[in-house]
Amino acid sequence: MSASATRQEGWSKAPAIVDYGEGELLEVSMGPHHPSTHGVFRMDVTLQGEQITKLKPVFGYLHRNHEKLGEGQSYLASMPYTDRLDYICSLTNNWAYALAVEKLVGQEVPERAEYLRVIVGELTRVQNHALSVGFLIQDMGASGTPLMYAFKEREKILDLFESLTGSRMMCNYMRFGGCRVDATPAWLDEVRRVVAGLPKFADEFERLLCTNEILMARTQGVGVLPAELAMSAGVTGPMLRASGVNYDIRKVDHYGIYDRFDFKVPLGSHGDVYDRFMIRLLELRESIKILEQALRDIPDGPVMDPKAKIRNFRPKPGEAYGRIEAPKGELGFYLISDGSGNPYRYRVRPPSFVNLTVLEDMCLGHNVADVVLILGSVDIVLGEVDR
Amino acid sequence: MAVDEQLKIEMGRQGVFVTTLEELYNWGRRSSIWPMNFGLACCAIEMIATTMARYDLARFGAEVFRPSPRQADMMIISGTVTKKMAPQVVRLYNQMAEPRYVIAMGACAISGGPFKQGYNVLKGIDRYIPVDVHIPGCPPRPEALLEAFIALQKKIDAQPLTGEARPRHLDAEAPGEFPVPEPGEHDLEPAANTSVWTVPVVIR
Amino acid sequence: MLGEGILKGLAETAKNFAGSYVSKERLTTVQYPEERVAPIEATRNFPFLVYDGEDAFAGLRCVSCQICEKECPPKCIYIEKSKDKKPDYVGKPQNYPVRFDIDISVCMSCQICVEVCPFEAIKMDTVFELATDDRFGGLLLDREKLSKSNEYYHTIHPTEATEVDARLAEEKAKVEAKAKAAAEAAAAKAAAAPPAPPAAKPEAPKPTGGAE
Amino acid sequence: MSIAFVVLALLTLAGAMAAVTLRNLVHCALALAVAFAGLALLFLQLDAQFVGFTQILVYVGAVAILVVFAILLTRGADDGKAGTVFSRTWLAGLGIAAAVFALLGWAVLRSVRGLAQAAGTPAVTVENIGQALMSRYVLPLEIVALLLTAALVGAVIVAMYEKEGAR
Amino acid sequence: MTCFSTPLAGYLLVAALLFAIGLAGALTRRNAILVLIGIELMLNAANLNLIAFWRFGPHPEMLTGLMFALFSIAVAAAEAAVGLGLVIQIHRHLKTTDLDQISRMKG
Amino acid sequence: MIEKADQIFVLLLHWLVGFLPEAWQHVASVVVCVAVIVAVYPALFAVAVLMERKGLGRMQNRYGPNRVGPFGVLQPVADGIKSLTKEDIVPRNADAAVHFIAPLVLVVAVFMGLAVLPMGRNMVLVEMDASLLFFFAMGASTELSVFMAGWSSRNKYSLLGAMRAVAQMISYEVPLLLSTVGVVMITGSLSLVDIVDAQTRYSWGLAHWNVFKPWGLAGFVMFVIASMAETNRSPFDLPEGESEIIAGYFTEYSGFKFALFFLGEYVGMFSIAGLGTTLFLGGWSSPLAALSWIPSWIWFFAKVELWICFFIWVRGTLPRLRQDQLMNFAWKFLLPMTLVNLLVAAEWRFVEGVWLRWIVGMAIVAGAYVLMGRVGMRRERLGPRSYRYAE
Amino acid sequence: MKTVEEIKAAIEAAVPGAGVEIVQNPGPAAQHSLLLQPEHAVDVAKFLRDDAELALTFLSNVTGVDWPDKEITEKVKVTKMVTKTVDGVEQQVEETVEEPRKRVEPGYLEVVYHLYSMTKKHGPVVLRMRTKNRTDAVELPSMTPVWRSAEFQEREIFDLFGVVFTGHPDLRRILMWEGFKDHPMRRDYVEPDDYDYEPTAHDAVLAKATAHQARIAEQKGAGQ
Amino acid sequence: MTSNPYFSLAVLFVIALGFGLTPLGLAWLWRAVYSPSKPNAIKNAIYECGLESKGDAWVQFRSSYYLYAIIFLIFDVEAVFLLPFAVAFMGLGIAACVSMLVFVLLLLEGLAWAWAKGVLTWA
Repeated sequence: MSASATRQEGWSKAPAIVDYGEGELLEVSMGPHHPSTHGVFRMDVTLQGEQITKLKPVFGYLHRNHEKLGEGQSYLASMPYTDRLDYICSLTNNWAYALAVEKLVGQEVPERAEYLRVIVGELTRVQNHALSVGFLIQDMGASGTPLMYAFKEREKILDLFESLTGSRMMCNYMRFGGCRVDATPAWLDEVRRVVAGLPKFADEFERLLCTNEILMARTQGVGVLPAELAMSAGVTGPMLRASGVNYDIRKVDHYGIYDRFDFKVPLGSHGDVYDRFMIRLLELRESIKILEQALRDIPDGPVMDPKAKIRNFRPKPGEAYGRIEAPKGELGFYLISDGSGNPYRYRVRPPSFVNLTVLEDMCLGHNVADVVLILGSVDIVLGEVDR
Repeated sequence: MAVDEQLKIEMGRQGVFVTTLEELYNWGRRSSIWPMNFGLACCAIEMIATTMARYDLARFGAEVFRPSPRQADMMIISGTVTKKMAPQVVRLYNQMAEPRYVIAMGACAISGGPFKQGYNVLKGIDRYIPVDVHIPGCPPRPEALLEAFIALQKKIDAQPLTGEARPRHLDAEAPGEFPVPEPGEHDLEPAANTSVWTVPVVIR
Repeated sequence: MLGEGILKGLAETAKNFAGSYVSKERLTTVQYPEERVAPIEATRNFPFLVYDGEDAFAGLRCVSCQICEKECPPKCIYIEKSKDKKPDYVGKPQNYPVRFDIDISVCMSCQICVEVCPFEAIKMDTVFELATDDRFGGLLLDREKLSKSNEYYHTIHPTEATEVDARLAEEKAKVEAKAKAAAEAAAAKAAAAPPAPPAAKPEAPKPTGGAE
Repeated sequence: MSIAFVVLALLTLAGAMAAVTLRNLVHCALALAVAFAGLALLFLQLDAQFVGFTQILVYVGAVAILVVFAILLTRGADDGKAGTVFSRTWLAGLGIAAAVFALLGWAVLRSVRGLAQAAGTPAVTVENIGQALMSRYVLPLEIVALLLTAALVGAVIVAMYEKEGAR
Repeated sequence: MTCFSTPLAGYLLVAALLFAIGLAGALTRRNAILVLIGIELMLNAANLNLIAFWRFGPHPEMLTGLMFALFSIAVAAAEAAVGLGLVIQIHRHLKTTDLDQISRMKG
Repeated sequence: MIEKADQIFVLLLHWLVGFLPEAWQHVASVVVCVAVIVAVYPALFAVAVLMERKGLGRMQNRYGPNRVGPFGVLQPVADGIKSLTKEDIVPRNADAAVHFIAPLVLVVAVFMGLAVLPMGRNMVLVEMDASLLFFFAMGASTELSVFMAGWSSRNKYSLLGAMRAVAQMISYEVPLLLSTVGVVMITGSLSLVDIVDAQTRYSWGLAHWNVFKPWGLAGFVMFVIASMAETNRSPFDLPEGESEIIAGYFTEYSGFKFALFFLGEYVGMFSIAGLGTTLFLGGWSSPLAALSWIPSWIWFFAKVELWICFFIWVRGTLPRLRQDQLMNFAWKFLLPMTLVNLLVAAEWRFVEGVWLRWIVGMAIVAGAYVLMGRVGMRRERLGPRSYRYAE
Repeated sequence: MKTVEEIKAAIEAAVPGAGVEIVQNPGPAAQHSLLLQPEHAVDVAKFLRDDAELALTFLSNVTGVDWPDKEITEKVKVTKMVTKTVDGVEQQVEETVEEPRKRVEPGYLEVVYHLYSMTKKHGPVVLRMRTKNRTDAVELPSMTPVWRSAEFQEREIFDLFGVVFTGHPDLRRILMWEGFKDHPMRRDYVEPDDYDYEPTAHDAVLAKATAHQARIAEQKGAGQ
Repeated sequence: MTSNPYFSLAVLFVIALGFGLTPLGLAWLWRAVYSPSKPNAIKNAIYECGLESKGDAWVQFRSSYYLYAIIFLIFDVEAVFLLPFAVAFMGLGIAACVSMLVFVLLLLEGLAWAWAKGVLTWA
């Protein structure tokens, strides 16, 4: 069955194929080695002039067999592998996996550990959003400056991660039933200091770009994703909220201790690239709010469930699907246990992979230059897409 | 090294002509290594971090990330090379103009790293192309990449222009390109390029 | 007004340009080979084996229990258990690794080996300057290359190492107390019973030397 | 005859020759640009500086680009991959051209003997041209404006792809 | 050039040759664009004549030939634009720029 | 003494040529002048590249190249040596001859453009009646070279880049040319020497630069914008927009051919900056009468460098436009604005009264700018947005 | 949010003959699932999506699971007629005895869907479908026409497990290259042999590496 | 320096050409002596993001390029007429200026027509 035939069934609101004028079709493959496909992603693009008439994403250039490897080793051993899923936000991956396993075995997490999880999770969100916005502007052709500023901020956060977990990127911090190490008061002070500097960064970023006419011209009205299509296609995260759907798993599932914090969910109304860009910046500010509250309220206590087992961890047979609001959207882990030390089935539900479903719908009729932007605004990480 | 350079320039200014052709050549190509804009996986983020303000690869004159292989000198294999990607990597390497250097950054690029038992993961890019410098780490810190970059510069400095020990690209007999593996029904074919992949048997 | 945002952006970069000459905050570069970022204590890169005292072999804490080998997610540790035994830090005869290889071209720096090690024998190193052009020789670290002294451990992770030392000392004290108690009991027993076996007992705590 | 003239004439003629004989149409267009440039230089040699530079600006900078675009638009680069690039009546065409040339050459050689030497360098500045343009030639100027506008409209109408539904 | 040694005949001959080449191109090539190139060459040959006659004429300060050449350039430009536009339109309808084929299709 | 410093190069040339026999002096002086031009601008290119890399670095809170030679000054030399010894790849299906010629055409065209720039008092290689027209004629030929490069590579990205580049360059050439017409109207000459001379007058110690007039200011701004586009600088660097089409028309170029493109682009930048300086910023004249003692050529090159610095600054800040926006900007904003500017220049002549013509001129420019800007933004429905929050 | 039982009832009311079964989840997560009959699956899915109360508009996760053929040795209680002497009389008596018996339970490929509602903000509802076997009857209906988000995930399952989704608009391999023959996520997948350099191998890896080296040595021997 | 401008330009042309050719020659020499060029099938293949290039790059383009080129050509010609006018402007009367205004407005009309017709809408 052809793609257009299914479209008629009504789930897709892909722009009607307009008459793009004459001119021979040019088939270009963008990627796997392309400066702005965020890794080894490839789009088989059919161009007429510079307009996209067809776009087929091609994945798998970074298919590292994460799920197969996960099935071959113990539950704990998969934890460092989850770091490498979405390698920009390893801590939220840890969290999602820990959450799924905790669901599978019905484990409780001490309160301090929950706070620590929120702190590192929101820090991760901040740096991911800063980075994704930076990369977006980089794709737009700014010669590095916004990205450099984003990275400058990210380095500060990475220093925090390093002094807490020991590694800049691959933190491997969470365990089933808590966190691996406790944070020292000095570390928390340091976090407070960094968090206090974050609004300044956001302001600087906004001054640098948000009212820039070129940026507005490039992003407004480009890559519009209607809310119905977004819902049907399972788009999650900032992208969904930019389309105006109020769905934030932190608010819906109240996992962890998110019901204790006062934060708002920014919503876009156009669903274009500019909205996605702005929603990320606004979410970054909301994250700062959460961080401030968490740093204020964090209690003392243990960070690991004393009953938790590190070695010989054997959940009872059963299955569980746990999900969190990762910076890029819904990150879920689906685990089936057969009672042995290894998961029988270990499945990752990556947000960027599912978000890419609508890539073609958003790109049709746009320019090559826009495709790059739209892809940037989806904010994919190939480690997660291909796993 | 920088001190040496300055000394040399100082001497040159005083009329002492010390720079032979070989030194000039090596100095030129080691001071101007333009990397290819090529990121694969996790390490790519650290590679980008290396070019950013904190570490600033630009100090070495290497911030000119060229997106086209024709203009690039160095390929940083930054991340896991999967079997689906390997033909492309080899082809890109082939399309670079000589002299070209390869840095295998991170465990995955060297050996497949933590993912090496995966069915779609190539166990090290040096099965197909010669690698100049390996950086272990998962991912290596940006400083580690800088250190490897300096190591590469040292390696270039030591390369003679003529004679037996001259690097591959100065040798008319040495191959100019490396065959691109074909994706087969179960695996890449061939599984390794035996002219660059001589492996010691370590099985216990 | 058209162009306003552009001018704002230009002002921002100009501020950063000028600021880079005056403020450290706007010139964040650490010129690596000469300058270095202040080392962070928790940093980890690759594992190493801790030994106490001077002799890398005698003081090696590893008893080759092979737990790390089993737990290592990418399976990059290879251990060969010794046939004979050598006394560990408390003096208990233990196996030692004849071979302890870590393939750092595979290691993913996840620290699980450290977590699971019951003997505080394997720790994470912070060295990252390991770039090499020797693919097969330079990246397979053997026991000699991996063994590093406790002092070194103290220099890279002072807090953690002190804690570990305290724990070990405690354990040792416990063991010694136990041994002492056992010895006393035995002595008492011996005093009570005919004094036949005391020759064997004092040997055990000897190799660790006078840490009492 | 000065050497410069010979060189320029040869350049122009070679460019023109290449422009009409080469197989690849883009090569033809580039050769055409060379011929135009050569002509411009000939104009310069004739002390017509303004016209010479105009020739470069308009012909090399614009008409050549136009031709190139037209070629790419019609995918003419592959023209004549198979078989000859010349039309069926090429012999006749060549004959006519040769006849015309013979006629012209005969006429030239017969008639212009008297004007062999030029008068002294005329002091033609751009200002002179401007003044002439705005006085004696003001009517032609307006007509040219009309013509250009008409050409613009006409060429655009002819070349524009009428999108269905669009106006 | 102050020392002007090339006779008018030289320019006129070059122009004639250029005209002939253009004509030959226009008449012999199959591709419509090349025909236009030929025509363009012929126009330029005329321009060369105009300039040469102006330069060698009795009243160069009158600018007649020069102005004529200038207007001729403008007209030629317009001609090229329309002509090439026509070629494009023909190509759009007949999918060829081959004059032989076009004439065959027409009749 | 001041005279001597100002004319140092001219005197040097006379002295140098003086050794030769009379008959050769003329030829030799031309050759020497040309050689100097061809030597100075590549050197300036090296300086500018280094400046760009270091300046961008500073804008991004880092150092930029500083290790090759003292403070990194030898970086361009190293790049040159590297490029020279790099392998030269001609793609398999490429049109080898055109592929080879393209960079040469570019380099020659941009160097030719330099010939008419007065780089100091009495320092101009060629003084012609129509030198401005000559400059644009040379600028027009660079388009062809770009097309040749892109087309001959037979690479899809190259061709896309070349088409983009040509479309962009032709679109911006018209505003570029028309923005200078105002100056020509008031000065009454196409000769750049005359134009500079017209600006070397001072009243109240301040120079009569064209940029200090309403038509000059408007023309200047538009000239700057158009010149950025004409030289493919950010934010108009679409032809080589690497995030979209790899490296644009020189994707397939390696080794020194690529370096030639690079050099050609920069020298093109200098020449257009030099032209802008000449037309609007008084060329080699000093802004204040009190500063006239500084040699004229220093002024000229300082202004050019300043111009380049501005380009670098813009590059460090702005993202890139899209093709349709670029074209719209040229045709729907810049071109009408330049024509309005002609009106202002005409007004300048016909309106009597110093203040009145200032006010009228500025009013026309500002009115047109606001009107067109508003209309443009509204048509595209652009503008800042406000966002709602759930809960 | 309705319980699984209620949903089952609702489905059966809406789609007659749907034949939904509940698969219990013994773990603490207690995410019980509904096993759909492939014939009615699309109808059920449409119902779940469109029902005003459920409004499961968001298909979050699609998972493939491979359950290989199992050889089960179990003690089966068998009722037999045994001739027994009861009260001195020989009688045919029914008697239950336990007998060890081996049987092969045919494996199947399972696809699991996790549904949520974006408007009602509830979930998950877990759906399962099973193929008849793992070899030839591996067709299942595609959910892509109902929920677009299944598009890539079902392609992935097709690629890695070999489940053929009928009605999928674009069923091609997604992660592995075209021309790849195997389905690597199946549990009986045999990896390609490239164990050249395994200095730290143990367990399964060691076995594979040793086998590889032995094969290489053999080939070398044969070559000489 | 009251030399013939064209002579200077010719010298500049030659030297600029030499400037381009010399390094290319040096590079050729370097390759000939030390670093042999090794052209190969894959190395010299067209670059396309690491894949083998499919189809030809020399395809038919769309007409919007041509439309812009037409307008450019017309305005280029206009500029050619505008420049002499501009040079003479200070000495011209108001009548001449008005006639030039008519000239410009005529062309502007063409532009406006094209604008309204949507020719200036890229793609």
